[in-house]
Amino acid sequence: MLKLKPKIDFEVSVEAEITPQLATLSSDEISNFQVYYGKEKTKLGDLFEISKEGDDAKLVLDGDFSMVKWVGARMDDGEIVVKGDIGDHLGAYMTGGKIVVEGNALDWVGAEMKGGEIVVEGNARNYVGCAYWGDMTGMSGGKITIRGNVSNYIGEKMGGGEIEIFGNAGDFIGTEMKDGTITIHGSCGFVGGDMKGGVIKVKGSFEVVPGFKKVEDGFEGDVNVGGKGKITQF
Amino acid sequence: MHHMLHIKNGIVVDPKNGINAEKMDIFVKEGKIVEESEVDVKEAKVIDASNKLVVAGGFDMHAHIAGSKINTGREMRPEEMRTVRLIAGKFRASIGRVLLTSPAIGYEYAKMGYTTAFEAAQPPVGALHTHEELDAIPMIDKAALPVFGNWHFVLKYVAEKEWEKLRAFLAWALERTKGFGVKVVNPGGVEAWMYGGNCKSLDDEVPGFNVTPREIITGLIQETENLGLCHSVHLHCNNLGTPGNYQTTIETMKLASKFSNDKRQVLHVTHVQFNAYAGSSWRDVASGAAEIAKYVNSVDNITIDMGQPIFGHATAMTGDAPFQFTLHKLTGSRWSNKDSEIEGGAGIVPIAYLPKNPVHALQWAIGLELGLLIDSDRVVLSTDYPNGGPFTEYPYVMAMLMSKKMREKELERVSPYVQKATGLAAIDNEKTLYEIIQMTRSLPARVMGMDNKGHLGIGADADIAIYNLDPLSIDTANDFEAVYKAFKTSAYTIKGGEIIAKDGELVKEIWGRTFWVDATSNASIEAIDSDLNEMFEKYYSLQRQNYGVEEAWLRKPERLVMG
Amino acid sequence: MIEVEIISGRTLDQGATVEEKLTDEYFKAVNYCELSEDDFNALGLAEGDKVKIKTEFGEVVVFAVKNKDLQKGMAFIPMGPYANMIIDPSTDGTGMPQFKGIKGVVEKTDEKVLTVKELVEVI
Amino acid sequence: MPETKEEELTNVICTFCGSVCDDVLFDVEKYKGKKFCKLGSAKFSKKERIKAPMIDGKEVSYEEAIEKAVEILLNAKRPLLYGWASTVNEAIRLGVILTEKVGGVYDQCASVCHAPGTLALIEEGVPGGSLGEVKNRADVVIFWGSNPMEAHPRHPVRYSVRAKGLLIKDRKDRKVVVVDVRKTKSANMADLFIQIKPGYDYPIISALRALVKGEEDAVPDEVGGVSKQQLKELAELMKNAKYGALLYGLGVTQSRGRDRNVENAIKLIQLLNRHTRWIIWPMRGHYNVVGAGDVPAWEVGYTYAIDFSRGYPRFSPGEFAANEVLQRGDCDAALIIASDPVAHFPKASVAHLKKIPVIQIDPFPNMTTLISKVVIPSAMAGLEAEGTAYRMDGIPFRVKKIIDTEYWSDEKILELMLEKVNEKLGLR
Repeated sequence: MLKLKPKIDFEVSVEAEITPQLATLSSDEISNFQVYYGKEKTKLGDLFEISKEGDDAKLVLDGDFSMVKWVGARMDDGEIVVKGDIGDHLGAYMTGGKIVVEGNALDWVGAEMKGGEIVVEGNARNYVGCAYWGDMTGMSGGKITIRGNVSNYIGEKMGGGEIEIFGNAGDFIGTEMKDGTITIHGSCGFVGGDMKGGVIKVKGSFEVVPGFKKVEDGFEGDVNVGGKGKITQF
Repeated sequence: MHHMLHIKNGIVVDPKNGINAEKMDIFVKEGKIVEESEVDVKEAKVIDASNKLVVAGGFDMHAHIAGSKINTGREMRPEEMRTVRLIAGKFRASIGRVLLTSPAIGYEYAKMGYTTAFEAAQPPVGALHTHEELDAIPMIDKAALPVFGNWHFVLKYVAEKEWEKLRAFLAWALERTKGFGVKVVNPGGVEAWMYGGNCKSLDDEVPGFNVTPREIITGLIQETENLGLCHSVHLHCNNLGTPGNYQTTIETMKLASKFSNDKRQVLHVTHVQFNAYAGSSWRDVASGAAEIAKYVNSVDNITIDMGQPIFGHATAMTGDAPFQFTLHKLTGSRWSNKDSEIEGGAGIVPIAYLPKNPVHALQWAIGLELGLLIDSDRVVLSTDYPNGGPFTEYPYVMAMLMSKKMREKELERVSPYVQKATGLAAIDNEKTLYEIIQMTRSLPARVMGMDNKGHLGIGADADIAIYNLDPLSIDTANDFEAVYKAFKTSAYTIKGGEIIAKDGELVKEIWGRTFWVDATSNASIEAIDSDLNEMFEKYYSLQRQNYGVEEAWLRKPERLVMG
Repeated sequence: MIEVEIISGRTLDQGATVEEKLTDEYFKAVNYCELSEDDFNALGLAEGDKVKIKTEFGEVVVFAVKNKDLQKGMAFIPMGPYANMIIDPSTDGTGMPQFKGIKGVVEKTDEKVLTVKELVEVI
Repeated sequence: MPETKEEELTNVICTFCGSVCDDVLFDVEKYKGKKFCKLGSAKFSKKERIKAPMIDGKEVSYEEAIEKAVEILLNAKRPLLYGWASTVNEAIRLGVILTEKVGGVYDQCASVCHAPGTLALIEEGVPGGSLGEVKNRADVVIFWGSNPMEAHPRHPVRYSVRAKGLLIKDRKDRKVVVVDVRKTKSANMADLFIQIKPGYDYPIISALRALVKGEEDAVPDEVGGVSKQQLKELAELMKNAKYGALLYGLGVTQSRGRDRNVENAIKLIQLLNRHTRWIIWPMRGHYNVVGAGDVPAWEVGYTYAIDFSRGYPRFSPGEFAANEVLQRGDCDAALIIASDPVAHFPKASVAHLKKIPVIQIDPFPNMTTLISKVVIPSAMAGLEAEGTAYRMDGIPFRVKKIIDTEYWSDEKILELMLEKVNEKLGLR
């Protein structure tokens, strides 16, 4: 297990593509792991206090990591626990393992993720499980759970997997979605535009965009793309 | 600073001068290739080229490297820009998968031993933009071909058979756009697209003008020849991308039969692969390459380039706006379109060539068939970058043309449809190194009418590529991997007498020239003066006085005066 | 106090003074809020009166202007520093703040309309 | 004093809005424009200038100001270089290279104007055309969330409403529609005005798509304050156009839905092209905001929101657009050129700008001047400096220098800054 604690309040954002695999390296390797502080190329050890207990693939991030980006990106196994807030791109492209954030997350949680699990106890913002600009498919496997609220663009171009939001969401939920499930326990705005497939379930209020036809248990569409997506209230 | 070079003991292949793998020394002074006696050997920097191939710098005569099309392509495809080739430092940051930034274009050509590249389609009203991008490409010499085939002046003058005016217009437009030659894209078809249509045959009438593609092409060849331009009409045929279109292509080529020119072709038909389909639909589409090859080989006034697809990502971008819309409907992919004043239009659609896709495999095979079946002094190697894919894979095409064994290996991974619908598997021809150098150096230079390019004779520009390949010992038919690797990165790339790349690393950033053709003394511009005023007043959204590009605005212009 | 939906945007006067921001002309071009006739009257406003506009994101005092073409419930403020005190700064991950379509309330006030320089100071 | 004859005036190219009118005239002696609209006249008139370069309000030489600016940029961990839309391509190009060298963030005014359209372009492309084609061919023109009468006053006359051309010989040959949330001045010149509920552009466009496609059942009786009947009529009007042009404005990009509104509109245009010809184009604001995106696109691959902290460009509007950078407090210095974010950014963004050292380059004092540590005055392009600018439809113009000035051009200022940066970084 490897524990990281910021040494300073970051003036500008830090990019640290750290995965649980880091915990299996030697203390020297960990300390010398390259990160970016603004335009400065620097070492993990220069920005964070490092304490290592054993070699199991687990990261504990203790403190305010809201300015730290790309944590858990591309991880394939192991565990990350964030005790505070976390920055953008948490678990982007991840294929396996588990991330738990006890605070809030920013944008791009689980973007294009293929497997594994992400749980955010607080809020997340935009682009949860989405595709990066110009890419065809967002999240395609695994599960993302947000206990709080999220903002816009949730599960866009989603090709599989599951997103569950316990709070409210903003607009553009499941836009151009192809497969998978999005569940929202609160309310949200525009839902399902250009949806080709998959299921969106909302408990509270929501706005279906024109292009969906009413069916027995909800709506089906988007007819504008010949889609067979399902939107239901539960 | 070494102004003199002594390239020692290289094995020279220089088709224009009939040199085939001869061990010799090359001397360079002030950017030119000179006699040994011109060089103070003690002062000259010596490059040991022992056992290495020494050739003229590569010449890409048809690529889309500058202007609003490639730039819109970049803007619509950020996923293309995530490939990092070089981190900023002594050189600029260089990025791009197939679509490259301007610095990356110059750098990648240089690393591959190419020293000249021409932008093959410049929207005339956007000429200044095209030139800004050309000016942003380091390392190589450049030029741009403005597009004429749907320009209302051309349609009007051809319809009225006002040949003198057409000639004057060509000269005026080349001067205003600082252009190099007469590019024609789907003549008449793009004007028809403004009404939702197209011109798929040579005899379709262009809406609003009493004129057909046949007349436009013939008229433009005639006046390009009368104007005495160094490059011929450069034609993207009608009916591109349609099964059965090879017949349109041959019919189009026949339009050149009554013209001839001692120095060069009178018609260059470009990226012919896209215009070489037999069959009647995408279900029974087949190769028409053999028929086209037969025709091209039988005449001496036509040249072509391949338009070879490379498996992987590409972006279709042409002035053939109706075709681009068809492609968008076929693939469901993103689509940009630009209708451009009264000059024509353009479109952009991302594509990927997949080896297992029957149509893509067919296109790949047809490109190779054209390259293999057509005489090496009539067919230029091109991918129609980025339409067929990256120019950085020219070495792949070179190696494929030289090795049947490599082709057999590649055929195993592509759709079996190729076996049925093309003759590729049965072609035994293997191009020689000499022929490949011809197809990438001397021929493109001749096609463009550039006497100082594409060869290593005395007086030629000192644009030289040295490769880790010994022509005297290499077995190009069997050692295709070595051939590919050698051509991917030069041992040395020398541009205008300066070493700009070495062993695949950049050495020095330099800025090449932009050539443009001034033929205004061969025509009477006054003849069209009042027409220009009238058309600008009525149909353009800008003033005639603000139209065009001044030489002073360009980084390193070079005017070629047509005598 | 009435509820409104606030739109900010270009006007001819704002555009014509945009390169001279420290002048009285610019101040005049951007320091007001247009309301519908109904809302204007409902607030008991007269020409030259001031209103305070409040949203989730801030508040600002501007002059009130009656616009016959504007529908009830809509408030229009020329783009610029006054509008920017109350618009939604969040970009929702697009980089673009929401300059148009913000819910807020308008009330009559006697407070001063700050000058452009004073505005910069209070931020 | 008698009017000077037109032929004695100098042809200039207006450097105010995206219409880039190139038929306007300038009387050098009287320092007065002719044929300009109100916006252009104002720009081409005498007004207060920044007198001299300043550091902390104290007048210094250009060289000293530039030296200081370079020091600030190089010392910063993450400088933001923002603005660019009101200068020429030659300056923008140097600015992009400068940002690359100092490892900063390049962003430009589109990020608060039409950048959502750029995002839509990424998703769907843009089926467009030049303004000359609108003038020549468009028998239906829809202004959607755009108000040319106030933002581009000569656009209607030169290009879109009353302009005559190849197929359009008279105003009656063209149907003009305005779609907006309020009755703007432009609505008054339209043949048809459709008032929509704020924030409902997206579903309205979805409804139009369904109607054009013949999927009436998927459209409710009312969408965003517009009746189904009215939507059906609009869909029919669009389908029956010979050549339609949808010209959208900030009403679409700055309200709920932003880029998705534009993306949806592009999908509508794609669909309409299966029936007839349609184009869509943004009514871009600043005279060279197109160049501010096109130049970085060819130099470094992206149009805005570009980060160079890793030595190569990356694009992410949600992280690197100026307002995100500022609201996150994620920059520790800023160079602002040809723009005024203090006036045009929301309060929350300005608050951070006030905390960090700001360098400003601009011909005119503005609100950003008030908070800047280093102020560098520059020549006004189109009058005192020449260079290339792209009209809203991408057509390039060389704007002119017709008056001599002591002020340095943006190009000259940035050239020296880049030279100093290269020197300090030990490059060449």
